[in-house]
Amino acid sequence: MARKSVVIRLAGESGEGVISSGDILTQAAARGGYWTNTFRTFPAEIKGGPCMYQVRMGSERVFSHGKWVDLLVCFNQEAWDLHWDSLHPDGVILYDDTAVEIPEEYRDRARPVRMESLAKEIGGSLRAKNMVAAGAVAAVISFDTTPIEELVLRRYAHKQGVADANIAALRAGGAEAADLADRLRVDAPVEIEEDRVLMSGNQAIAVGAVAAGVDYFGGYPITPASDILEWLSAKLPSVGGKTIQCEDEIASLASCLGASYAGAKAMTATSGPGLSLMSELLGFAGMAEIPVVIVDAQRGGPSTGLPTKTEQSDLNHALYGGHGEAPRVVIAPVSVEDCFWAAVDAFNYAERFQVPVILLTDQGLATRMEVIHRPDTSQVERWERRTLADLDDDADYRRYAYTDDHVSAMGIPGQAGGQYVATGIEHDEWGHPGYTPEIHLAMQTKRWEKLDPLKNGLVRHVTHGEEQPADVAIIGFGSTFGPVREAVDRLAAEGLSVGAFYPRVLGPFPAETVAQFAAKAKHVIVPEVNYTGQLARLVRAETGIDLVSRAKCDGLPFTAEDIHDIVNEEMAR
Amino acid sequence: MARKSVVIRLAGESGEGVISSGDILTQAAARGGYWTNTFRTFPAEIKGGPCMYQVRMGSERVFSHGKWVDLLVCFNQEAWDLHWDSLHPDGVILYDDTAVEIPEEYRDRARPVRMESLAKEIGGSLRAKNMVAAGAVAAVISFDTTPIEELVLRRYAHKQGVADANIAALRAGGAEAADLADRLRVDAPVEIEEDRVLMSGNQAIAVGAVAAGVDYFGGYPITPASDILEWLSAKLPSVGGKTIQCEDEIASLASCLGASYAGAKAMTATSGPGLSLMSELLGFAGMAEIPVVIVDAQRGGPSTGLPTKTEQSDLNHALYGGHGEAPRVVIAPVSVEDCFWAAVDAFNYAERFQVPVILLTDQGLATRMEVIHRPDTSQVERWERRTLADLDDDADYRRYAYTDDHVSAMGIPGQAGGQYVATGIEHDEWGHPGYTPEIHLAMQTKRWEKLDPLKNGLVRHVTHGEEQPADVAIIGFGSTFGPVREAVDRLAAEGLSVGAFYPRVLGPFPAETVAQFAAKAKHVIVPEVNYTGQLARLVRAETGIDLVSRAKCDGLPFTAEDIHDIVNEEMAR
Amino acid sequence: MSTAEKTKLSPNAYKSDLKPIWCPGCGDFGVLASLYRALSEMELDPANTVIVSGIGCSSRLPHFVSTYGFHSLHGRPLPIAMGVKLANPELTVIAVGGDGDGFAIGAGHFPHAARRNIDITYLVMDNEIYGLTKGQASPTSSFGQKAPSTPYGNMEEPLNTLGFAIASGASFVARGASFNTKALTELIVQAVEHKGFSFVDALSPCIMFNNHQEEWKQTVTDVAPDHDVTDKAAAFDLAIRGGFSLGIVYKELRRTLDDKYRDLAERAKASTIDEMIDAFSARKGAAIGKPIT
Amino acid sequence: MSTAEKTKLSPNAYKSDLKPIWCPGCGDFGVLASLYRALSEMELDPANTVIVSGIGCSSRLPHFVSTYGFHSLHGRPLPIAMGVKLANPELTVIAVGGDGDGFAIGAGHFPHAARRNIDITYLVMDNEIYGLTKGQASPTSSFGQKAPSTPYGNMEEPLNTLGFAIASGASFVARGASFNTKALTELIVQAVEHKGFSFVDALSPCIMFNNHQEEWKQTVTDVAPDHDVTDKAAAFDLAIRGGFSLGIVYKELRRTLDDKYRDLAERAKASTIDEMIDAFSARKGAAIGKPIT
Ligand SMILES: Cc1ncc(C[n+]2csc(CCOP(=O)(O)OP(=O)(O)O)c2C)c(N)n1
Ligand SMILES: Cc1ncc(C[n+]2csc(CCOP(=O)(O)OP(=O)(O)O)c2C)c(N)n1
Ligand code: SF4
Ligand code: SF4
Ligand SMILES: [Mg+2]
Ligand SMILES: [Mg+2]
Repeated sequence: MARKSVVIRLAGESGEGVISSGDILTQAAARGGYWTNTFRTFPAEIKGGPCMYQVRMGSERVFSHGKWVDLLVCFNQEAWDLHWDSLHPDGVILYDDTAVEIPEEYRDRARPVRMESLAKEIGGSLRAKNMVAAGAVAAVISFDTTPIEELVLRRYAHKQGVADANIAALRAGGAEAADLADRLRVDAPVEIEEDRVLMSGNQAIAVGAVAAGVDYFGGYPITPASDILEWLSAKLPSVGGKTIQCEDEIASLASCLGASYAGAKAMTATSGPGLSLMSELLGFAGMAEIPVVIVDAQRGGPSTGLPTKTEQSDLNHALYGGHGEAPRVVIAPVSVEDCFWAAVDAFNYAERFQVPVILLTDQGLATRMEVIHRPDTSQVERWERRTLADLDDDADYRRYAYTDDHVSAMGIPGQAGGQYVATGIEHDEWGHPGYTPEIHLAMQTKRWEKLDPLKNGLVRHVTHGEEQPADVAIIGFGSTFGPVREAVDRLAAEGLSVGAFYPRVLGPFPAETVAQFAAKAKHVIVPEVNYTGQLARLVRAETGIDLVSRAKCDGLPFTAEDIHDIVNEEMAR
Repeated sequence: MARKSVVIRLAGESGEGVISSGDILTQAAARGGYWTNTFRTFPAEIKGGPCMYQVRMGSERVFSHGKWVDLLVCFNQEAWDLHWDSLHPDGVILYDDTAVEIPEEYRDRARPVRMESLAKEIGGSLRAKNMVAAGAVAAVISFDTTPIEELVLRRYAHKQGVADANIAALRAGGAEAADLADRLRVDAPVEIEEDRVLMSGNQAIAVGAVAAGVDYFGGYPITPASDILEWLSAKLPSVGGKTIQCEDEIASLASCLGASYAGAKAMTATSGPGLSLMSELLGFAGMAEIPVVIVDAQRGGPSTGLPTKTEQSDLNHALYGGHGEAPRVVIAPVSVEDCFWAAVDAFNYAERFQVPVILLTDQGLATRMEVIHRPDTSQVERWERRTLADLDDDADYRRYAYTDDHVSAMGIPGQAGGQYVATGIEHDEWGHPGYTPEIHLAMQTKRWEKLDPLKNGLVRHVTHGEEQPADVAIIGFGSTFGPVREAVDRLAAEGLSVGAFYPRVLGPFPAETVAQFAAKAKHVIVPEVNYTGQLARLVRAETGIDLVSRAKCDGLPFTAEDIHDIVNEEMAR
Repeated sequence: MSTAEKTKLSPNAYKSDLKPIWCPGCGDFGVLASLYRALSEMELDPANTVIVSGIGCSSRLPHFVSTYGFHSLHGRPLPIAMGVKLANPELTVIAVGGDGDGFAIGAGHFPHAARRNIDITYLVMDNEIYGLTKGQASPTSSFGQKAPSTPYGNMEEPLNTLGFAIASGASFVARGASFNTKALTELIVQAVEHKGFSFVDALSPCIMFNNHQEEWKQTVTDVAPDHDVTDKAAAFDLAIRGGFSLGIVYKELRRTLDDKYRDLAERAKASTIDEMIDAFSARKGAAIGKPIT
Repeated sequence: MSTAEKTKLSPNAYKSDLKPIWCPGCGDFGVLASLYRALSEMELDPANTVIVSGIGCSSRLPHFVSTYGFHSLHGRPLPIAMGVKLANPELTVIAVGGDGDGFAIGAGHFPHAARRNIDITYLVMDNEIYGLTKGQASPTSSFGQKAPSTPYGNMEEPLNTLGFAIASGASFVARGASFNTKALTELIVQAVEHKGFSFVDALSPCIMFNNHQEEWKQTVTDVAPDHDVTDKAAAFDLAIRGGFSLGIVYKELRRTLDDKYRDLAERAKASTIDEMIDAFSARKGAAIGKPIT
């Protein structure tokens, strides 16, 4: 009997073809009409060190990468040593027996695949190892290799010889595991007309930024955010935008603020270390009320930390980072698909409220390859900032005028009569330096209260399961939503009254909405991937809810199974 | 009948001698055996703009600068316009009638003083204005001017002429207000043998740092912290230390970390904007476990904000600033005297726990001139860091070895066999890069739990009044303690069961101790000088206490009267 | 709204409604006066002109000018000015600030603005001191100078700002002085009209904490008429020689960063968001082997 | 523990127990080998030697050396190295890192370390690329270079690091190459033995993302024997001429910052904490008029 989804894990030394095999299988699965969800870990070094690529593919949508491995492909001994204990009881193993020793008791479900020799002999080069592996995997899950072959032909369109060799290697790999065919058969995908896309979180954000109308991107490379800079560098010119790699993150954000001041929709993207360096300018943007979008693809911290691992430990800094009290909006998308829409919202909030917006993702979400519904760009709304042109009467123009909604019209260079001085010094309505108690209190109130709509109704928060669960209420943020929603479904099926609430905007915090959601629950559980339980402290400070913090600090994302276990543990208390 | 203390406020245009008059009176009062407490505001510009200097002197100790002005000295019209409403019902006014118009109804308690003309004619120069003013003030409070004259003679030891002119001006000023003599007579100070000192918070920290054994100071000028750098630049060479002004705050902290790594006790001092720039290195220090002391003299924020005003708005950044989760200790001294001891503790905690320590003051405390008991340096303990030399067995030396108290021995360059690599990358016990889940969790646990002694017993927190008040429990931090303790005494005298608790170490937070303190109170009130109520949120997140946040955001410190009113308001609810 | 639409305005018309808060006699008054005249001479439209500064006494300047202004953070005027210019190349962008702002905390941005040759002007009011924070030594303070944080004398050699600018790739490098407003006005005009990154180091005495006014007036000379401003080595040689020579030291014509972006925009073939999303289509699939992220 | 106590050690003795994680063929291996030899040749005591780095492939170097090491943050090796040296002038301090680390994010610290003439050595492994982050252009990448973030070609002129160092006030400026370990070893020895701030720009090809190895091998030349290394203008002239010439380009003897601090310490008359507190005595009082804070 076939299964709805299968979890494949490829492991070996970085540089050996593990990552490319994973990419091939993911792209082929997507092309074949399957849904995918992936997770990878690689060393912080360029060459060497253990790396792993997990592909979960399913005939129905898969929201997490899965915990127990159905098919483990070992490129070297270390791969087995590191991963054997993640194997599902009925899990199958493929390995290169010239490099790997598999214990007796696993032999019956393990098949040697002569990756190296076949790659060299048939594939014509060691680099064809990935093809041999892919072929063997396809056989075991009885996955029709046509999409793979199409992709090969595409890639080597002008190198027929190479293409043929690769395809030969692919088939040879398949032959190796032929007798395991069907062992992990996956349902054929439901034939659908809908055009889906395969994207990472970073890519979805970059594409979403273009949809939102980004004009300027200034950034500095850093793992795992670099490819936002790189993708936009290639694409922005064709929509009239500009991208520049700056000398550091301070210059990156500074240039964005200059660009935004001049009327451009501006964005930068970084990871923790860069966000730390942006602290002073972040406060400036809040004070001078300049729109800007800052993507923080979180990685393991603190400091340089674990550059290629995932963690949700920048929440505090996103909310409170920087001296003094500067307003900002913090958005945490919950999936690759949500990354697209969160990017659109980020620009819209930044422009409407004239405030810096931090888009908080993490390594797992940023690099995860998900098949998602193609974003319908006709649904994208673009909110524009209020400028001098929107004023009926621009006599005695005041850049920081007190208004009903606390938002004032910006003068944009080029607009006659809009001249003002943007400044980080406390200032009056005209932007003139002013330090009286009255001015300071009034301006802080203006800068903070303009964000109130984000607490009340404007934001669609993410929920799954019961709206007001009686047994278990789960509150989380960002990338943990995938596994949590799967766990919620399972727990509900097991008869629990359970629900999850994911504030899509964490700052300003929707305290009342969260309190209502959790009001009836016996257990309120806050899972997050960090050490100090930052979200749990935030929820407690904002709502006073009596909750259980289940923070984990190991650089790995939660799985649905983890969440399921956590809930049962807490219920058992 | 004479009073225990008097509040004198001098106001005018900056550069007119207001500040120097205030300094003279403060120093003379101290010299005369009085206790003092001062507060000043001056413009963020170098020249021009209104400035104010308030001196409170008393025969008994004064812990705050006072709210209602007994004696208002107006150098110009603006001074009157800005300050008349702070005047005590029986307050007296001195003013230069060539520059100031006083309304009819105040005339009976106002005296014109020909500051300018007397300064020129008798003092020999406009600069003598401060002497005329000081003389007039002395007369009204019947303060024997001998100490002032001594100070003048000291200053102009080699310029008899100037000295005589100044003293003449001083006496002329006195003559002007002669008929008001006794109007505000203050009790003569109790004659005591004890040698007291007159210091600002910044000076107390700088002196405390020397007492604690600071070897290296790297800093960058910024208001209101610059004079720590300046004082140490002059003094450190004579105790074998080094001071350097760096190119920015990043270099300042970086150089401190280099110096500390090499075995020096290192410190830097800055204000909000500099602290923001230090975010990334702060996390590095926590990760690499390098001792360092960072002084943050808070000013009005966010951004450049209100550089010469006071605020307590950097608490969040001090506690959470920087990406990831890096341990640090946050100490908030409550008075000038406490600044000395807090500096000593800061170095001791930094060295013992191998962690960055942030010393959180504010503009009010940093610049306030207080007469305090001379710090008894024989009471100063110096804790030294654990190094290779302290190990019985240094074979297989591991810089980041797991130990019972989570503190590992540092190898100090020069120590043979202690070679290791300090790194901000996650690492194993040897300091070798390591990113496994096990290493990350174990090392985060090590880095955070080593601070537990600071939650349990090691720290003497500051309390005043009832230990477990039944009516009103006040929780605050830092500079607000002065006015709060005066208010507590008054409220207690009025029959309330009231007490104040000031955590001297805010990070790690003494949750249990605070919860116990507040356990019985009907009203828990958290006063602080900022907009978002940062301490209130911290206490709620850590203890769940149901409290009232009374944050105020106007760039001015609380007075005892403010606190008294707040308590009554809350009781009335 | 292009700078083409010129408007005739007197120097006074470039004054804002705020009076400078500098100490009477501060050199910055002379620099500001020169700037007013230069703006007027160039007939720049205040609505199409942006003055960006950092933090310091000198950095207060934008508040006193009727153009658009950006009073930013200590050390950051250059990357901000770059962002303004790239976002709208039609604008005339002038960055201003102090020697501490530009060469202490801001030193890291200078070489990059210079080598990128972004078409902006950087006017530094060089008083060889930190004025606003009350007189500490700056990177241009002379060796041995006594100041609050160098009570035993400054132990550091001053940075040669002109040599530094030339080495960094600035395409226009000049020195002016606040007490010579006629010449300074001319230099500012030439700097702003220069296509590329132009740097003007204007001596501007801090009469409060580092008053070199008289000494400087005595010792400054003019750049020798026979100096070849296009010869980089000669320019550097002149820059590192002792003493201050006023005038243009180096000038080079190089394509500006904004020009290069214009070329790129012209070369790039237009595309749409939907075409971009097509590239991710699951059916069509990305090119195999190409790492996906 | 003074560096006087010399110990004879072979180059291998300076290897740590960690194997370099660089790609096979990476230029950094050659630089590391040269460093091992130089340390051995100078008979430096590993316990009295500190190697400080930033972040990057090259900045991993301290982990592979048996001396003390400080693997800091991206761009910060210089101020950290300064702190180490000032805290203990007995130590030999060598800062190392990449071109991006040193001249992009770290550019702001360079001129100050240079003009202060702190007695440390700065060895940059210059591969004209960001290696660790997978091949983006760096400030030394050539104009027009195609890289992930410059898909249409780098639009920026590279920074001339030697010229920049000379202009900044470095007292020893040299160029080496990873593929010429004998010469590089010698340069490192001379740089470390130089009293003052010594800068060595070592060409070190990134074979993964920017492999200029062969091209560089072909084109490098040696500094002409008749070049006067003490002539600053000539040195700058040589630095800005096209092509890479290996060897010492500039050398000057200037008092070092650490020497100046020693002098200061000797001049300063000893005092005690209690004497310092006396100055604040309420009775005796501070000098009048002197602002108290
Ligand atoms: C990040 C930061 N650090 C320090 C300061 C304090 N500060 C303000 S202006 C200044 C230096 C002023 O010198 P300069 O740039 O030469 O300007 P000037 O006042 O001399 O015109 C400093 C250190 C600040 N505002 N921000
Ligand atoms: C603050 C910060 N920004 C960005 C990064 C990401 N990063 C790591 S190394 C590096 C540049 C590496 O280039 P280079 O310094 O030339 O060293 P190489 O790898 O070429 O030897 C960058 C941008 C970081 N670690 N920290
Ligand atoms: S302090 Fe100096 S620079 Fe500042 S305004 Fe006064 S004179 Fe000018
Ligand atoms: S990526 Fe380049 S620089 Fe980094 S190790 Fe590989 S070859 Fe060396
Ligand atoms: Mg200056
Ligand atoms: Mg490099």
